[in-house]
Amino acid sequence: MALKDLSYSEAAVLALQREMQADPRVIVLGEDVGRGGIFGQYKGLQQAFGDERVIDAPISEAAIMGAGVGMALAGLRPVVEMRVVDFALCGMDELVNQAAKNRFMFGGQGRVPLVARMPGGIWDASAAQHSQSLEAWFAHLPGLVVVSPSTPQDNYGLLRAALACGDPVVYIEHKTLWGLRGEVDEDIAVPLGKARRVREGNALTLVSWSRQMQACAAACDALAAEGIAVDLIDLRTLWPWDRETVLASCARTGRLLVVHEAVQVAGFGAEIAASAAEAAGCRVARLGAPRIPVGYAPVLEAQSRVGPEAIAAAARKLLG
Amino acid sequence: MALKDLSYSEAAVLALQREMQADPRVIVLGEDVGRGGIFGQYKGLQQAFGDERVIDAPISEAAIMGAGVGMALAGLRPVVEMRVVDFALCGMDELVNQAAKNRFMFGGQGRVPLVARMPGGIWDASAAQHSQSLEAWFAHLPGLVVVSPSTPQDNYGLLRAALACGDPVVYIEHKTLWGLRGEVDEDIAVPLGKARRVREGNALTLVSWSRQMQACAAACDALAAEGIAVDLIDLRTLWPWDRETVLASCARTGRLLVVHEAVQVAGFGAEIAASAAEAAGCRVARLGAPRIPVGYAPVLEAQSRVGPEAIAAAARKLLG
Amino acid sequence: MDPSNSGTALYRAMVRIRAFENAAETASQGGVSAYGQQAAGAAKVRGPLHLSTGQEAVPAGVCAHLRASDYLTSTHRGHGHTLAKGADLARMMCELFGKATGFNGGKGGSMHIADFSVGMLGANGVVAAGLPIAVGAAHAQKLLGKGNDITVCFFGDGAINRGPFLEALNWARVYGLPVLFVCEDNRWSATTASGPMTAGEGASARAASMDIAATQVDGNDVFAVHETAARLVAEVRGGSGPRLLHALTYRVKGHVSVDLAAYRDPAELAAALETDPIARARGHLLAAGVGAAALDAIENAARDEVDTALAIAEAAPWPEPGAAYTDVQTTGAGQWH
Amino acid sequence: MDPSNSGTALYRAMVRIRAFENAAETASQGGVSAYGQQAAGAAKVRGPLHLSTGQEAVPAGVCAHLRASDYLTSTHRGHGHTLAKGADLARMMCELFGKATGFNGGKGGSMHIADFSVGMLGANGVVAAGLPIAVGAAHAQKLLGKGNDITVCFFGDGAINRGPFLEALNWARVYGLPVLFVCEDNRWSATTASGPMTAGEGASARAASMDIAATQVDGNDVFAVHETAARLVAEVRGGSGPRLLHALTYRVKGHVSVDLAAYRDPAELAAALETDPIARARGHLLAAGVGAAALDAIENAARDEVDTALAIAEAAPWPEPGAAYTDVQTTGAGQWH
Ligand SMILES: Cc1ncc(C[n+]2csc(CCOP(=O)(O)OP(=O)(O)O)c2C)c(N)n1
Ligand SMILES: Cc1ncc(C[n+]2csc(CCOP(=O)(O)OP(=O)(O)O)c2C)c(N)n1
Ligand SMILES: [Mg+2]
Ligand SMILES: [Mg+2]
Repeated sequence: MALKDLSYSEAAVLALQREMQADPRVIVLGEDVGRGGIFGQYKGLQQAFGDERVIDAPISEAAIMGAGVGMALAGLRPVVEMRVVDFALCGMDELVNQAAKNRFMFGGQGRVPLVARMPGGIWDASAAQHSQSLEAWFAHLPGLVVVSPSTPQDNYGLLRAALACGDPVVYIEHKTLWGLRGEVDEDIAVPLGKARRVREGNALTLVSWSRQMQACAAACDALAAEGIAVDLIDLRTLWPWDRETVLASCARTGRLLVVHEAVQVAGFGAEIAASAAEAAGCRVARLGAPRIPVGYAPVLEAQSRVGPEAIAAAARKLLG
Repeated sequence: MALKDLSYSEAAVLALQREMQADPRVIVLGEDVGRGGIFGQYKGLQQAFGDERVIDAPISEAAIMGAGVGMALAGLRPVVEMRVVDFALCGMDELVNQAAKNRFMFGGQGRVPLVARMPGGIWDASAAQHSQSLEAWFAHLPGLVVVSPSTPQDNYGLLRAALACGDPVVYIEHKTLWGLRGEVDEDIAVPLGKARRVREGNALTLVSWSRQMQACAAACDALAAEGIAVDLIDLRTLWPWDRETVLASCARTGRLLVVHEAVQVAGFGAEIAASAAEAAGCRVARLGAPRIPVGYAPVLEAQSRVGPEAIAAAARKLLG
Repeated sequence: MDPSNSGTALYRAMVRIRAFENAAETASQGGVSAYGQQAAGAAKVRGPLHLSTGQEAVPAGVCAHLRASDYLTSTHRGHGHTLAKGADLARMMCELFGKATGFNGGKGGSMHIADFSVGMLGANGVVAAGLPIAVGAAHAQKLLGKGNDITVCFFGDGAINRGPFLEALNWARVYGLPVLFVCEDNRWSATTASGPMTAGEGASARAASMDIAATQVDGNDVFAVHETAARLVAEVRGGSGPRLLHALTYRVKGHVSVDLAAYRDPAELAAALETDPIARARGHLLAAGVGAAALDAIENAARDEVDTALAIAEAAPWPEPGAAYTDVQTTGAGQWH
Repeated sequence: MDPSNSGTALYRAMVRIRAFENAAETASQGGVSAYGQQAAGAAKVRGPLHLSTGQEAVPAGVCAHLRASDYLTSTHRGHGHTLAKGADLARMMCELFGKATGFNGGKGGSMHIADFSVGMLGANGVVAAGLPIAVGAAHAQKLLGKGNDITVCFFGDGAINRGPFLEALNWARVYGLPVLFVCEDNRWSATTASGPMTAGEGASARAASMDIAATQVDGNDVFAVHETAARLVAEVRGGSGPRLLHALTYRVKGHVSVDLAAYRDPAELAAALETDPIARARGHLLAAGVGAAALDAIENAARDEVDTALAIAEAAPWPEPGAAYTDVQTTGAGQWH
């Protein structure tokens, strides 16, 4: 096994290198990818694979996504770069009405094996138009797979799995995790749809994903100091989500807290909480951002952040 | 009081007439509105108010929505016609990043009083790209009001309220309710954010909206025959939704069933169910479409419909 | 051209489209609620049905130069494109009937008619949505070194006012892709005349501004379309990069089959009917010495083929309910709630 | 023009923009994670900061012809537009610092800088998003019969490859709206050269194809911009309908303040610096007999104004946390979960 210490972005680059070496059909298209992408998530790939496979695109999100669909139908496996999820809104018809529905709508005549990378979440001090978390939208849409990795290892493994799965995948990295370092084992395959238990505990089931896992871990430390052992689960894939793991944990703990960075109202936490309440009949609580746009000033932006204290408090409330 | 027997579409036309007569700032823009709109929901308005106030637009959803934002900022109160919610996907940046965020992002310097009409739901035999229900998306977005009327009276009252409220409103009429007739009292004001109790009962709280209210009423008949009295609530406004009325009913019945036409996964029913489970700790269940695209053939389309039998069955399960 | 061979072939192509759509039109009455009509529900062909009646010369003339390995993207008005690209007429009718034996297994209907096996990548319910998909397919053809296959992208005059039109044409030119854009300029966008909604000279001028050579042609003269398309297709196959064919035609029927188009000046329609592409082609062919009997035989054969298709579609089985759960996606299949 | 008055006014307008952005640039180092940089967090100006250094002549020359009742829509690179339209420099700096006294109360920052009170409807974080908003504002001006007010819409050369560019220009022409489109062609789109990504001759050619008269101008010659804009603004005010000004300039700095632009040929930058609009204007004015002292005084005044603004912004209070819950929406305010 080959262990490497990599950043979240380096792990993604490595995953793309492996897939592009193994499969000539895998290509990349998007703005600025030739310079490695603004977050370095394509660093060196155009130099290594040429500008026909790592394609610099005009500022044309609709055409980037739509061309990705056409390329996929014609036998390629495009990685479609949207820069941030906020700009993917400029290619929504192409993603929702075309990529997601093509296979079904045409009765299985075609396939759209495409990975649309659209980093999400609060990008420090970037305000309302660059800070959204929209994973719940994509989980709501038949035809799409939704992935949201929280570590370099998962970003490596899940990006490879996404490219291999053959479905259109909305791949949501976090705008501020790029520098996060960690050990990456190239030989570990991370399956789609399987959550990861990060901590074991019987007091409470805590489910989260992406950057929010860090705040949850910190909250677990605080709770552990109080003798509260939390079952912390990183969902990793939001669709299909790992009902089995989550509901089994809920059955054990009888209490579920779902935490995400997205606005709480109609966020994906509602789906998990409602499912647990329906299936396990356990007590549920959610913690997400208030239904407000993300502001620029640090004090305003902080209102949209879900921190360890708030998480621990919500856990105590659920236990009390 | 002036009682009229009107169709759902005629009620909307009447509401627009009233508002346009009362306020010269109210205008309409969209494709084919000059011929009354393809559903007759603008019938006669261009003839009455001229083509400068009822504006025929090119097939340019991004510009229609974006121009609506600019018009609103400059002092008009545009009714923005998207034809169907499925095509509103072509103007998502303009709705989500511009209309919804403008007021906050610029610190309250501007207002975007705009009503974006985007009929939703299954339009018989129109398949995957013309049959979506996306209200949960818009409820997730700070800045937006989301309305979904189920009767002519509510379409009249809520459309007027939407035009008066001064916020950007996503106004989702149902693609197959246009012909529905009913009594309309022009003097009844229907407030945003207030649900309507359609039937009284203590066995179960049943919450729904839009066309699905009809299936729910039919299910209530079946259940009533079994001696099960249902508290049936028409949410009418999805954001802000009437927590008070719904949670009070849940506290009384101890059981909540939410039914909607949208895909169940990450649908707005999850928000209501999760809220009730959190607040009232009552037993909850949801019933929505399976996570599949809507097919064309009647037998396939039927798989995405939530009918009275399924609703009654879900109610019995929740009670048993 | 020598009208006696390919001339009759073009005639046949148009006549089959006309016959197919006439039958579909009849079967679709009461099939959708819109334009003041309430769906009866009993219609065999349901949902919005967009007819290309009067525009048959464009797909017939263009697709005569295509092979199965060439791709084609279509619009909501795609029956003609699909037939001309070589799809089986009976299976198309089955799809319009929503039967399991249709090309999409009943999942798509008219607005999503397609036959990927002959390179027809599908009609589309979203105006202009086919353009970015077409340039992507052409991009793949170039990268995969697919001989000299090309992609043909049909779209309407109203579609040029949607952003993806610009993004796709720019894309095609920037990467020098083998794509032929074909604007079917029928002068209408649903119930709205396209002219007043369109700045400048339309598709040709906009293409030229993006350095894509555009050629206008009388879209109701199948021989002119055939001849012009021959040159453009040859150029695109030869590696010229994108070209645009701007075909001037007219939408004879309403926007959808239940639309009576009462908003239209009858004189405009009457004038257009004078230039019906099938009648004109028939005149040309007769003048060129083709016997009336031969042409009548073509028309009768088309009618017979359509009647047979109707019978096949009528007799064909409905999809299994379970088909609603197939071809959604592979990952997570089975998790529907 | 008589350089002694409005000439120095234009010079002053450019110098103030340069001084403001130099200060903001310094205050922004370590303010954002991207382009290989990690945010330190300590920066006074945080988030992406897009500088218009070297492009000052365009807003200065164009906005000299505008009044507060004219509207302006901007881009992500909007400091120059905002200052030139008449916004208070200190309140702008407060907004960049995220303070309560900023134009947006700290809710927007640089990417959303705006002063609606002088008709500046805002910078925008989404490329090309300002174009449809601009035509809507101009549409309202026309419908509301707002005297002969106009809307000026700034956008970059990269923005012309987004669909809304086409949709907005078509819209403006179709309804004959009083809008002046101004393309700031600085030859770059973030880290990508715009040329190879753009088919045809760019903004001017595309505007012409939609029947919108376009004029190219040396965007680094403030007097040329001023003179050309004078004519175009007069035409638009006079009811000519839309016009487009294509200003050729150059982005001297990186895409954002932390972008070192190492991907760029240094010779290209060096050549561009030769044509710095401020240095050129200074030369013109000296040649025209304006005293060096007068120009120095303008520069010193600008630096002083910026230093004062920095002090004001530094001393200004942060927004109350509760401000995060104001101006979201009226209906349902208070229901945050
Ligand atoms: C994005 C989008 N907007 C609106 C519609 C509704 N619609 C369907 S066809 C049509 C007219 C299209 O006109 P054109 O492109 O000229 O094609 P034609 O119908 O004339 O063949 C419209 C507005 C749609 N399907 N998609
Ligand atoms: C829709 C969208 N796509 C991508 C981006 C990221 N982005 C910000 S500025 C920019 C370059 C814009 O180039 P141009 O329009 O020429 O303006 P300039 O930066 O040169 O002033 C890009 C790609 C964005 N903000 N919005
Ligand atoms: Mg047309
Ligand atoms: Mg530029």
